[in-house]
Amino acid sequence: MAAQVVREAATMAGVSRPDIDAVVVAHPGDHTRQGYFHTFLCSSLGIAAKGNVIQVLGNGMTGGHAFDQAVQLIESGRAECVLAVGVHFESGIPTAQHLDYSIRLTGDVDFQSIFGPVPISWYAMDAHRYMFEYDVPRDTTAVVAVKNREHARFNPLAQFRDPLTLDAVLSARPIVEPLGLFEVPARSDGAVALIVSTEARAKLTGQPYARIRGRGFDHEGIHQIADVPTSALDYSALTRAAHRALTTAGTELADISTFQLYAPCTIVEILATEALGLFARGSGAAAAANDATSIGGRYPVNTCGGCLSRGHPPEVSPLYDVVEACSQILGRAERRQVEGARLAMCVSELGKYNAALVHILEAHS
Amino acid sequence: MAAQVVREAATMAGVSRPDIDAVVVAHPGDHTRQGYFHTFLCSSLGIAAKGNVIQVLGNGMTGGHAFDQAVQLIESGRAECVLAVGVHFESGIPTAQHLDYSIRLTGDVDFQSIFGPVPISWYAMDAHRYMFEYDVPRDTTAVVAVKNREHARFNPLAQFRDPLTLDAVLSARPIVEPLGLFEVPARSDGAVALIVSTEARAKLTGQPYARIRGRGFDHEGIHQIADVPTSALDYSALTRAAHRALTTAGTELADISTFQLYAPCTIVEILATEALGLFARGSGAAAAANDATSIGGRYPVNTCGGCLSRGHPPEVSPLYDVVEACSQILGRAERRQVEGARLAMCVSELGKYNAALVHILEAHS
Amino acid sequence: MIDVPLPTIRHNGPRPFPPRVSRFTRPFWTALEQGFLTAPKCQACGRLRFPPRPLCPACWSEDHVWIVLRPHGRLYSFTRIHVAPRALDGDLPYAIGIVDLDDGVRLLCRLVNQATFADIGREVETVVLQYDDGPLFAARLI
Amino acid sequence: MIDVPLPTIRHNGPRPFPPRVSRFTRPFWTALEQGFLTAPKCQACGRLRFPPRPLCPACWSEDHVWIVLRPHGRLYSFTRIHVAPRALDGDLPYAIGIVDLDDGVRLLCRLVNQATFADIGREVETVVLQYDDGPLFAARLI
Ligand SMILES: [Zn+2]
Ligand SMILES: [Zn+2]
Repeated sequence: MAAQVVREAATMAGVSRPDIDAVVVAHPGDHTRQGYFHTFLCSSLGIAAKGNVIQVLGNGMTGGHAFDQAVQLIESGRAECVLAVGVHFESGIPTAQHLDYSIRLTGDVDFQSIFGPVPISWYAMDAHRYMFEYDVPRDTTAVVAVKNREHARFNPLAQFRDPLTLDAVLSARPIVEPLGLFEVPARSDGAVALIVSTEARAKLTGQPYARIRGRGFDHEGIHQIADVPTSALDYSALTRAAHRALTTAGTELADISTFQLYAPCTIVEILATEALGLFARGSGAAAAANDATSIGGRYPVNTCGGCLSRGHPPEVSPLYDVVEACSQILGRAERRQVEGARLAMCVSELGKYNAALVHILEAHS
Repeated sequence: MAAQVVREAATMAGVSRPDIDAVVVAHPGDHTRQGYFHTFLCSSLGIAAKGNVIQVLGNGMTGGHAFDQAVQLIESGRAECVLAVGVHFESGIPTAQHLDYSIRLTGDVDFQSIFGPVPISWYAMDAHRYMFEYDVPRDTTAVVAVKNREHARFNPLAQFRDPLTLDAVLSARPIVEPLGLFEVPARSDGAVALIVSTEARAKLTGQPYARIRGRGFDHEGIHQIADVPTSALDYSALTRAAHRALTTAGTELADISTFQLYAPCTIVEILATEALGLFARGSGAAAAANDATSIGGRYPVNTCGGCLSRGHPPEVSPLYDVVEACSQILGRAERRQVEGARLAMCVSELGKYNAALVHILEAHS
Repeated sequence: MIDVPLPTIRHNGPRPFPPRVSRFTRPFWTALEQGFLTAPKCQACGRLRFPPRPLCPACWSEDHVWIVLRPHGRLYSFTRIHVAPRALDGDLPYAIGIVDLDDGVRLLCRLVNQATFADIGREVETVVLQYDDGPLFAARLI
Repeated sequence: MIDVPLPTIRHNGPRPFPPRVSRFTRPFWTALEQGFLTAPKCQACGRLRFPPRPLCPACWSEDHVWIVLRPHGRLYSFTRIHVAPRALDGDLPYAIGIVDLDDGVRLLCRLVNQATFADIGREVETVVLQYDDGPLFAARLI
C-alpha cells in the first residue's frame, strides 16, 4: 500500500524513480511488524538515495516532522527531491492492546502512566476545565464534531462521510468524559506520500505547485502537564510557533485562507484556534458554533474533516493535512474549496500541545 | 543518566540551559519503557526549544542520524545550539528476547526474518565469503579484534580494557560462524550527549572546537542483500558516501588522520576500510594484521576500541564515534592520541552497509 | 513537619500497572508505603520536582532533600475513562484528575470519588491506595 | 515448464516464526505447499522480484505473473547461528545461507546440511520444509 501511494505521488508530481534523492518516513509505530520500514521501503521501490534515508518520530507530530524533515533536506542542500511517507495500520490490533502501548507515550511512565491516562484523556480534562473556566456548555464544544463531518462529506478521502447531528454527538456513549464517541478520533489506517523538491525542479514540471513560505516550532519544556499550577488551556507553544511561522513567512494571520490543525478531539480544535489568536480565550467554541471555522466562514479550519471525520492514523494525519492544504491553495478542493485560498497553515503537535510545528504554504502557478 | 550526560556535555561546551534551542534524540529502541523519550527529556531538563525537538532512527545509523540532524538544524538556520542525545539500555533484557525484536529489523520480515537471521549473521556470511573469495584465513581477519582491544586499553570510556590475545579470539565459542565471541559485539548500555552549535557561538566560548567540514550519504536501494547475484562485499554505499563527504570537504582520503567506522564485527571493519579505498579489495585484513590500522599506523581506525571493545549500544555508537573524533583532533586523546591529527572521518551505516553516512571533522583552535 | 500519615484505602490484588522503582525513586515509594507523599526539593534553587526526577529542571542541580507534601489541594480537572489498556480493564470506568496541591505541586492521579462536573475546582486531599504489591497515591474530594 | 515438485522434508510441529500471508503473497505460499518455489515476474520489464513484492523495484509496475523457479543454484555464503531469538531456540545451532539460483534470483534461506567452509560456492538445490502449519523453503547441497 505504501508503495502504491508513493507511485501515485510521484506521478502527480511529475517525478520518476531516479529523481528521488532522499526518503523520509514517519515512524509507523510499534504495530508494524517490519522494523526500520524506511530502508525496507527503499529496497521495495528500488530507490537509491544520495541525500538521506531516515525515519523520524515525535508523538502526534511524527507526520509533521516527516514533512518538515523533507523541507529541511532541501533547505540544507542535502537533497533536491525528497519523498516523505507516512503509513499507519492499527485496525488489526485490539483497542485495549493498542492502549497498552500508547499510555507509555503520553505520560511519565512511572508517575503518570500507572494511573491509566490514555492519550485522549488529557484532552478530556482540558474539555472539563474549559467548560468550567469559561462557563461553556458541552453542546457548544460538541458542535465542532458536526462541523467537521460537514466538511468531510465532500472529501473523497474521508473515513466518515455520513451526516452527523448534534443530538447524535451528545447522546453517544462516553469515552473520556465529557467527550463521547464522536468527539474523539476513531481508529484508522492510512498512508500518504508527498514529494518535496527544490523550487527550480518544481518549475520544470510546468505545473502549479505549493511553496513553503514559513515555518515555526516551539516546545514549552513540559510533558503533558506542568509540575506547578498554571493554565493548561493556553497551548502557548502553538502561539509562539505560529508567530515564528508568520514572521518567517512575512505575513499575518488575517492573510491565511485556511487552517489544518492537528486536533484529535473537539476541544483541541477549539483551544488551538484560541491559541492562534483567531478568537478570544473562551470564545472559540461559540465561534465554531457560529460557523466561523466552517468553509465559507472567516477562518475555515480542517476543511478535510479533521481527525474526527477524515480519519486519524496518528503518524499520518499531519501529512494528510499538507495534502489538504495543497488541494485548497491549488484550487483542487472541489466542493470543499475555500474561495480564493492562497495561503494555508498546517499545524501538528505533541503531547497536549506541549510542542507545535507550523508550516505556511503558498500557491504558485 | 541521560540527564547527567547532558549536563556534562553542556558544561564542557560552555552552554547553559536557555542556550539550547533544539533537541535531537537517537531513538532508544523498544526496550525503553518511556515512549517518546525526546519530549520526556525536554521536560526533565526544563528545556524549552524554539528550533526543534525530534527523535530519529535508522538501524545502526540511528546515532549518526542524530548527529547529522543536529548539524542540519544549524545549516538550515532552524537552530543555533542543538543538543544531540543517544541513550541505550538493553542489558536488563535477556539476549533471546532482544533478538526477537532485532530479527524484525534486519531482514524482510516475511521472507527472511522467518529463518532467524540475527543482525550479525549477515556480517558472518560476509566473513565466510571474504575468506573464500580472497583466500584469507580466519586468524588474519580475527586480528582486528586484538587491535581494537589494544586501542581500548587506553580509553577510560571503554567497556573492555583487559588485554586480548589472538589465541583467545580464535578459541572463543562460536556465535555466528566463522565469528566467535570476541569478533562480535557484546551487549552494552550507554549514553552520549553532544552540543552542536553555529560557528559564531562556538567561537564565543574561546575554546578549541571541531568544525564539520564534509558530509556524504548513500543508500544503495537494497535491504540486506540484493535480489540478484552480485558482490555482497563491496559496501559500495560507503564508497559513494565517502566520496561525497571528501568532495564537500574539499579534501582527500590521504589527509584524514583517523577513522571511526561503525563495525560491529571484525569483518565489517575490514570491508569498510577496503570500500573507503584505504586498501585494495581482499587486502584489508592483511593490512590490519600489519598494523596499518593501529594507532601509529598509516590509517588509524577505531582508536577508541570500536564496537568490539569500546562497547556497542547500537543507537549510541555513532555518537561515541563523534566524541572520539573530537578527542583526537583536539589533541585530548591522551595515550590513544594519533600524532598531529587534524581531520577525522566518522562513518555509520545501516543494514549491511546498504547505506552509509559520513562526516569529516576538522580541528579549529 | 508533617507526622500524620495519609488515610489509606485497601485494595485487594496487585497494582494494575506497577511503577518501576529505581535507586533514585525508592525513597518516594518507601515513604508512600508509610503513608507520606513526598517530592525532591532542589537544594540549589528550592524548587519541588514532580514527577520526582534526579536533576532539577530549573537549575540542573542534583542536590535535593525529600520533603513530605501536605495533603490539601484542589481539583484542577478530571475525566472518567471508559476505554482502557488491558491492564486496567478490571477498573473500568475509572476517574483520574489533575490536582494542585497547596504546596505548589501539580500532579496527575486516580480520583477515588464518583466526581461530577460540579466538583471541578473543589478541595481534595491526597490518600494512599494500598495494594497487595505496594502503594499508589490518589486524591479524594473533601 | 517445471512440473516436478521440489523434494519435501517433513518437520513435526509448527514453523518457529511463521510468515504472515497477505492477499499478495498467498500465491507464493500456496505454490510452496504444493512443492513449487515461485516469484513474481514483472510483465513490464521482465524482472523477477525476490522477496516477492507487489511493485517492481525496477520499473514500479504492478503487473506480474508468478513463475516457478528452477531448483538449481549455488551457495554464495552461509553461517551457523549459535545465539537465537526465543522462537528459534529449539533449532540451535542452525545454518542459513545465501543462495544464487540459476534463474538469477538471490535469496536467503535455511540450509539443511551441516555445511562447512569448503561448501561455499558449491551447488545446491531448493527443497520444501513441510511443518504442521505450513511450508518453508530451504536449500541443500547436492
Ligand atoms: Zn534547582
Ligand atoms: Zn518491472
